[in-house]
Amino acid sequence: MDLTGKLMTAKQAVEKFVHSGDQVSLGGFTLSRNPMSLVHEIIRQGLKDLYLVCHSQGQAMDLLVGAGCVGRMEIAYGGLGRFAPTCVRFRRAVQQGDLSLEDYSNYQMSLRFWAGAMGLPMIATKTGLNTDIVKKDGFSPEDRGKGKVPGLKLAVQDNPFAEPGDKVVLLPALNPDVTLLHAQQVGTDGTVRIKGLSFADLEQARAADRVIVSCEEIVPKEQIRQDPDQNALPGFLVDAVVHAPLGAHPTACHYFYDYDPQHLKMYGKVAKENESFQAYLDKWIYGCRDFEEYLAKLDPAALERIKADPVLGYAPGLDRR
Amino acid sequence: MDLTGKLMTAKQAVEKFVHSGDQVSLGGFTLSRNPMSLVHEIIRQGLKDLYLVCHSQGQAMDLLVGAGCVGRMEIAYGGLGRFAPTCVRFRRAVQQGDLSLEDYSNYQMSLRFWAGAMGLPMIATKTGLNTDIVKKDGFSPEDRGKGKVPGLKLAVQDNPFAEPGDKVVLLPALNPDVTLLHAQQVGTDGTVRIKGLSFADLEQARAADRVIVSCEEIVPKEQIRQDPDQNALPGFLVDAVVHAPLGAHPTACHYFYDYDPQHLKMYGKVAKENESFQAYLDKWIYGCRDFEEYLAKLDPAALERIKADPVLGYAPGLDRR
Amino acid sequence: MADYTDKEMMALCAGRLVPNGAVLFAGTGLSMLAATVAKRIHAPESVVFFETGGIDPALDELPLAVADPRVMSGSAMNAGLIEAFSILGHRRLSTIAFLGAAQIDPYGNLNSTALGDYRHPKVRFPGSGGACDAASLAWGVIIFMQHEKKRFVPKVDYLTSPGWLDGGDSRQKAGFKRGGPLAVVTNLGILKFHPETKHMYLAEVYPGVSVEEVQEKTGFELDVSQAVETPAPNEQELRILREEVDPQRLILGPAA
Amino acid sequence: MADYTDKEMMALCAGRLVPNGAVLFAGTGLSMLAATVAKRIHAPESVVFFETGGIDPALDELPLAVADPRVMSGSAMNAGLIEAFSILGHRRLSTIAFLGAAQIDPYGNLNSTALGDYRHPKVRFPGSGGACDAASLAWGVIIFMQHEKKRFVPKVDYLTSPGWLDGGDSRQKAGFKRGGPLAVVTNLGILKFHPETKHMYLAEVYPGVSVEEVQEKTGFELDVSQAVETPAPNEQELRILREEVDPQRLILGPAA
Repeated sequence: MDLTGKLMTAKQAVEKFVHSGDQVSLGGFTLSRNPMSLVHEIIRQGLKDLYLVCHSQGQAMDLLVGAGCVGRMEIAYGGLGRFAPTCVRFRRAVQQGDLSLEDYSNYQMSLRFWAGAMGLPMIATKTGLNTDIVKKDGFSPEDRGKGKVPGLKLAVQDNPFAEPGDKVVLLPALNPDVTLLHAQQVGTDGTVRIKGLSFADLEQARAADRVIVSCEEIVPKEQIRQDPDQNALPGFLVDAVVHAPLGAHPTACHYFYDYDPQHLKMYGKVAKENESFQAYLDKWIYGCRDFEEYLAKLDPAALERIKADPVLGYAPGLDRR
Repeated sequence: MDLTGKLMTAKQAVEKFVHSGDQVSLGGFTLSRNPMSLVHEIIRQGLKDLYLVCHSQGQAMDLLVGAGCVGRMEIAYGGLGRFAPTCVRFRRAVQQGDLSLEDYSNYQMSLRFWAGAMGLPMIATKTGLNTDIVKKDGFSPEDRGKGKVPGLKLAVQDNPFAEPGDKVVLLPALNPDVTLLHAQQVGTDGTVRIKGLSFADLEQARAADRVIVSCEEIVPKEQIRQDPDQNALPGFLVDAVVHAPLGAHPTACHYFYDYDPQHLKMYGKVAKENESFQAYLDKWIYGCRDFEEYLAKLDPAALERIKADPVLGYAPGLDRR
Repeated sequence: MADYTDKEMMALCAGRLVPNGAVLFAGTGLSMLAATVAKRIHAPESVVFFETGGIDPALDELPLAVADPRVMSGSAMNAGLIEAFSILGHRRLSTIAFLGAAQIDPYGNLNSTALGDYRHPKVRFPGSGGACDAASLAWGVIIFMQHEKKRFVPKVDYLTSPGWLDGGDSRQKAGFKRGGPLAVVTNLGILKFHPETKHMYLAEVYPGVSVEEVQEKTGFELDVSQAVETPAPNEQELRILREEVDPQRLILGPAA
Repeated sequence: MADYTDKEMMALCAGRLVPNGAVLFAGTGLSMLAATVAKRIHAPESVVFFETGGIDPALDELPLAVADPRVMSGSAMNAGLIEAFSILGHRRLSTIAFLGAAQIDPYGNLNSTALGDYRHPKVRFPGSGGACDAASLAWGVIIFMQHEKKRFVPKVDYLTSPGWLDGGDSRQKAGFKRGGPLAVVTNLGILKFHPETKHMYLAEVYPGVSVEEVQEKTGFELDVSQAVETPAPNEQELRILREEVDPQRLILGPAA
């Protein structure tokens, strides 16, 4: 197995594997390993009505929402740590009623991706009993059971293995149309390696019909197979590989670069108003032919500052105030 | 956190954490990483009525059964690859009615351990629908719901998220009293590292009330934390650590040694008859104060032959006929 | 005696509540400070882990989010959400979670999802994240709140994270095996829950704060009869918090 | 023309059934030979994985069990059972599993658990292992059998692994989304299943074997009207099998 037919540009990968209306899952978590080069491309291609399924998502989700690509979303958390306790464009879209939204918890979303990855029809947990997450639907009754919208948000029933009255929450499995990941390395055989925390990336990838992986480095098959214990996904689960150095910027990529505090702060500010947010999109996304052009517009000194220490994996002493 | 109070001999670990009647889960798979030093000790201490919960178990399980330590068992597979398509003492015990036995599949057992590890009350799958695994109980109705015996082997119900009549199999979670593992390395902070396949060891450990880990090497905390991506369990999930080089013999321990074909073949032969099996126990277990004495009785040349190649992880060219 | 800020006091008070050897489910912000300061002062054997999968990291620098690469360095294990949540609810571990929220009710139920009608919210917050899970599955929960009447409400607009639900044994009856909020640490004092009724009461007020002020800023009736004064932070606590835990004041913010 | 053994013929026949690019769930024994020989002859892009978690290993030497360290070397990924089973049932993958059994019925249902009464068995076998799972979840199944009347029975003593169940659309009605046995490779020939009824029929007989012998060694009525003769192994197939795949004859056993 090799990368023939799989190695492509972000433009090609998005054209081929992401369509308006798709149910899309994004790898990474808040400010780490967001698949930014792929998300820029989705925005540039003007895809609409995406149905995002997220656990805790940050920058990539907020940009997609802000750019008007998202029509529906299931989510546990939309924030960016200290840089945005609630994602700015996400909050605005929800408050304005621009999004059809349904809440789950992080564990629930992780279990749903896991169940989808395992081919399980559903999964039972005790988390969330008696909360409004269990009691309140976000999607309208008319949308239930249509397309990928589950017929029921969830169901509460008795646990047949315990004393009567012992309640459990049954959650529907998730099988997104496409999952977008950013990884540190992909081998020439398509094998994916993720360094540091893998979040729920592997479940999201194994649950999806199609998988696009952007990566910092493409390394020889022999190298990536020298230590198979460290690998995350085999090549036969990957449809497209995009070589995208710095492809998670301004979010972090462990052992490669830290998050970019200046850019995230600037984004947090401009995202607050429609005009300045539009100007951000114009300059950094619509005004770029590809992600390389975006990177070229960044301050090289800022990129130098976020370079990861090879032992620690982040940029120690980085000014993050 | 350090190993104070946790580092002990196999004798101490078994005395402290394994009791007659306990529900016990064994790490490893058929002929790899069986926790043999711990199992020898259980046999030496004469524990009885153990309730084994296994996916595919081989040598460790067969010895425990043969030595009369096991009263009840849930299992998916009892074999040793080419060395014993069906484990010899296991087959004999089942045919003689010496064991209370219930069958599941490997996936079902893995899911049950996983559910126990996650604190889930049960788990739903489609595997096994309409088979005798689903239709036939092994345990007697009087034992149902007593101690750790599940009130139901499993339950079949409709999937509430699909069209009516779409059946799923609900399986009860497993939470053994104690899980015994053999790992390659444990750090001085208790962190466990497993090399090669981890089988279902991590689920079995996270599902258990108590965990004993024997290991080839104890390495400094600084060393094992240099690459946390490779670690399998944090120290706070481990109750006892036993330093046991060659502790999986005659099964394999990836990167340390291969399985011992001569010993396994010899075992397969002597296990066939009660007298010769008793002589095996007398010589190799009861006649040894500890696992070191067992190892000292082995042919040093045989141990040399099974030494693993540092790159391949096994002994290439080993005569395995 | 040194002056100190509300945030410093809250971090230290929450830290004091951490028993040595606890397994701490930490978020960002104050909870990170509380966990780190406790570990450096009186609970060196306690272990911090993150819902993202970072288990017991070195934390040489403060993470600004639970996915910060600083939670992946020098850790016992780098895993993922699935493994982290298996630790959170593990029967053998006394896991303690730190949570914050936009609203809290008298039984410690929390809202971090939305104000107003859920489907047409006046204000949207980030959502549960792992908060609902921690409140459901952890052995105990310590809550941080700004003490304001609009936040301490008789009924939360959206129940994101289960506390003692309707009080009494309602949490157990709902199907939870353990857990429930242990204390609420605010900028005015510390609130706990009545052992039987599970209704919130005032356990401690900070130096210079009156019980009247606390009641006034609480949107429901509080039993204040058992309130004692919290000891002020000592020099060692403040030094460690300011010099070792958050020297850049990333979370502490402006000094006193 | 070279002589060859039953085992050689079976390994090669099963190997011929493997399409290039297939994702193969292999066990030990013959299935390992079939997968490896197929990969080396006509299906170089096919990938072998093991229920133990070894995904696409180098297989420089033949493993003697699915947990053999030889399935952990040079692999794309070393995982565990959970990950392996997620691949087995993956909707986007055409996974093909090789299974053996002690008994088979006319619809390809398999018994690898016990003969006689389940709770008081006359003979106990190893049990399902991952066989029931492969038969439930894989895209297709190829079965190896010794062709004996006691093994080809109208009804298995214990249904370990689901084939076409009661035939017709009963497998689908039971709740399985896909899968079912594709072929049975024996020491006498190859059996397949009728597209509608799902009843087993004789598709091929090996050179020198009569259809009468096959029927005689089958414990139920077989449609033999479509049986053709299987081409004998060619020199290349035999050379690769003997010299590259199993030079120690660990699985092949004594030569012809």
